Amino acid sequence: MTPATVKSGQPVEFQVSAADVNHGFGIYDENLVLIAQTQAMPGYTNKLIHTFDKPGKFKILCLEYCGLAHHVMITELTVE
Amino acid sequence: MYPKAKQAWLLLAALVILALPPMQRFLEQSMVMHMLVQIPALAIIGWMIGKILPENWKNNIAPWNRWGITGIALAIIIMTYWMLPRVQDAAISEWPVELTKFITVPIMGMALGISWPQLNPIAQGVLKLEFWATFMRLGWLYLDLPDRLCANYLLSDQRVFGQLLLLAGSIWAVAWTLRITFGIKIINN
Amino acid sequence: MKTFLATFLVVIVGSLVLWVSTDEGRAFTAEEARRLEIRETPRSVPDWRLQNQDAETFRIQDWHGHFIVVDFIYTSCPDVCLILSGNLKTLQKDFSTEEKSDKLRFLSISFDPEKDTPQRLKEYLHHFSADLRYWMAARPINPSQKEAILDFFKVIVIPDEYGGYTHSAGYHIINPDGKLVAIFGIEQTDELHTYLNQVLEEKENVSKS
Amino acid sequence: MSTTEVSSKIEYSDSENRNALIAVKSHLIAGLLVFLLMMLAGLAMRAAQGTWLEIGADLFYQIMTVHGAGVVGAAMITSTGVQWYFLRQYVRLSNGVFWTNFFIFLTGVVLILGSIFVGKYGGAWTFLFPLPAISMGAWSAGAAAAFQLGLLIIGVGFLILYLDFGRAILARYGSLARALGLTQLFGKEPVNYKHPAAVVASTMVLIVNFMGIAAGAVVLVMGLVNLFYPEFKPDALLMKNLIYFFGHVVINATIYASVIAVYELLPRYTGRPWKTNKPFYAAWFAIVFMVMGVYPHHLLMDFPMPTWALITAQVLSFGSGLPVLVVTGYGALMIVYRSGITWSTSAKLLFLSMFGWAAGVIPAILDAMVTVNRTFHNTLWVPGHFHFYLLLGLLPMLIGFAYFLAGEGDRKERPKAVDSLGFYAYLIGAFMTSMVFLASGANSIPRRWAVHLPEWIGFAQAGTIAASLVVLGMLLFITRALISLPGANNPR
Repeated sequence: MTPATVKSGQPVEFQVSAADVNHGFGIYDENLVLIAQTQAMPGYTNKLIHTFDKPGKFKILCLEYCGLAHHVMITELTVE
Repeated sequence: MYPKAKQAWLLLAALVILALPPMQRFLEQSMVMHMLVQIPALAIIGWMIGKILPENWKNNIAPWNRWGITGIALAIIIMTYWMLPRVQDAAISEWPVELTKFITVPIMGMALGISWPQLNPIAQGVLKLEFWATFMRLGWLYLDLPDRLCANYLLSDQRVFGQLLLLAGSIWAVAWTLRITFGIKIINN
Repeated sequence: MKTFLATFLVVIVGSLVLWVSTDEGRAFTAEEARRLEIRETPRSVPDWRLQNQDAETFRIQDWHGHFIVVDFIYTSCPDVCLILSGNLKTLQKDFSTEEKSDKLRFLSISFDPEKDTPQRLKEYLHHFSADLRYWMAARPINPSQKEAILDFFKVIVIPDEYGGYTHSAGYHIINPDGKLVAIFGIEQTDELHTYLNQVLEEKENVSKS
Repeated sequence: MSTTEVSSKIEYSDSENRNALIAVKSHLIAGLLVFLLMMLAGLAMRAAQGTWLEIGADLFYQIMTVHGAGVVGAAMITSTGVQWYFLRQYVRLSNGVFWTNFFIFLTGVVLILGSIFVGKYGGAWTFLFPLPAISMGAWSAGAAAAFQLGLLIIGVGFLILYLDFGRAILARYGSLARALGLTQLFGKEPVNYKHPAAVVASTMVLIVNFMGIAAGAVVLVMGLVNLFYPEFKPDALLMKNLIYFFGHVVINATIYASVIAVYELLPRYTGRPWKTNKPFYAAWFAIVFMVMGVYPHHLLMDFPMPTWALITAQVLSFGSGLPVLVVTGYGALMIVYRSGITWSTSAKLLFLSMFGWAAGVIPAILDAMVTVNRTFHNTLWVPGHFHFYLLLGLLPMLIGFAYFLAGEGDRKERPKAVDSLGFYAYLIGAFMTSMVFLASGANSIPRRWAVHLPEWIGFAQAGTIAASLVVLGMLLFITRALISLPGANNPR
């Protein structure tokens, strides 16, 4: 995901798509609370607009079963 | 109603007209005409020939075709065969294959015509749903495939054919639903 | 019992027919069928005379001892041929080392000889910045020969609704013995690349030993 | 067919009845056994998530796949057993067709089991395109094909059975509309209080499942084509729509088929008839469309979906389940109220099912709201809502029917201690299982994760304990069913 850092207080547009199979794109805050999500689907780009109200390290987790590596699809997002 | 002999001549004439080279070329120049006009026409001719077959012929066939299953199996196999894209192509470029088409497709129609009424209603239902699903599947396939299936037809032609199949399938589905839920008859199937 | 027998027979014979007519379930379209057929039974290419971009007569025999990649084109083609020959250009670049390009030749045959004069064929090659030593464009010299060539390769050409043509798009490989040995589709450029690498390597080893 | 027709029961020969009883019992025993095995699979998954059991990710997802497919299959085959048992009393059904479906079903099950445990297919029972084709080497195209072929075969079996239902219903009532009571609802015929509820419910199930199977027949074959012909790439969103339509309809219909047991059995236990009326017909008519229209609430997080479809789905989700639930729940309360009913295990279970169904609606509606769905979609909230429905709504109906068939109602006996133990272990376990799932979902824990983050393990362990209770209860139920079902005579 580029960039891996976004600013808080202003809307961020995530353009979510998938190259292989269906995935889910769930944004979790530092307390592991799900705050926004969309589906990631081959052939489509889902636009998710979210405004982070505070800075911190957020996690992106896969929220659609996508195969044996489903539970290791975790990445980080820094909000400044 | 014409007498049987006259009907037989009419059907034979229809078959010959369809087989005339200019007619052939005209009906085979596009996928839609080929699949939705020529082949159904051949099948219908076969169906009607089946109706006017002499009674003793039918009686001789009957023990080999109880409940209509032999005929239906034959019809399904012929149908599957003519759904192969390469066979469609071959029919256009090789005359023996074309001849096979003019023989087997009417036979398919005949087999269906004779066997369908004898078939168990539940088997009829399963087949009808399968035929319907095949319309939808093929229609979808033709619309979505990036490449041409038949070397003799244009991609745009394939797309139109796909749309027509989906349209026909949809109409069929609506008619069927209306009929089974409310007893409204639009078409007789 | 009779019914059972008859149904059994119909199903068995029918399945057999379907099995055979799809080459054991491997080819459902005419395109797949021609690729499979060539792979299993390579055929010697007849010695046609063609006219190339320099208006010279060219015979496929002239390139005996080389691997030849043949594609079929018409120069006013707006799409598929551009991709076809565009890929040839990439291939030529990839196999440009002297020894390899000496074993590998490209031939673009036009199936629209009325319009495609040598002049236009030359422009076509220039468009792809072709290395003319190894890549030739040519047209059949008369209609009956055009038919013979298309029939041999089982290339089907049909007019489209814009005054152009839709046609079988592929790469036809003729081996150094003058036999048509393989056909790759336009979408199989990676496979074609691997194949060429392999056969050229083999040939090299044979000539060394 | 006079309009004042009194619903008389169909007469069958003794041998037909004997054979039918064996068939129904086979459906029940097979179905309940599969349920038990699937509960064990569920328990294993919860234990793995709670770090109490070591399972590799590949095996976990295979178990997950078999759990999903198995429960849906068991729900279908068992509820069909219930439905057929009662429907055949009002329309003439064929034993042969019923058995045919059963054996086709078993064939499909063998294929599916083979695909999962031999072919290592782990693409979830939803076979969400294009996952079956893209496994990153975990399973072969053949395994994925066997799985989808298995589902397709099962679909054909049920199609055959529903065609027999349709034929029989049409033979007796002329049109499905009349069987659904629409002619009475819209005043074309006087209301007939004896119009059998079993026929109304069966007609609804027949219509929606027919549509579901039709969608399945198309989408499964498209998936198969893609497996062997990858150049064909159908639209992923369209495939998703069809798959969810198929899956949602098929699993939903099981509860509408099983509720027939409530209509038929509560009157026996209370001695009061179940009277059909206009609200009853209206509710069942509405549910035909609702069950088919609500599936897009699975797609609220697919932003390219047309807005109208999502709005329709959301509106229908609020109402879906309610109509039939209200008429059934109200009817059940009225029929039981001051009736001096004997609270046999069967009656208790049937009454519990009303509660489970009613309460199960709440989490379902919550999840179907767009704002909530944003943070609940594909979390454990979703399994929470359907475990509630299935464990506390559907299964009590099925097990209650099994007790009835085992002859409990005939003997008018009080439940044995072991039955009571089973009942309460099951009740508490099922309630806890569902609540732990719901709580996990509310805490953002995603569904279908083989390994849980450290923060989530406590929930999974609580879930494991709950699931063990369910298994204990079910084990007792099954033992009882296996002991007393096979020899039991047809209840009077």
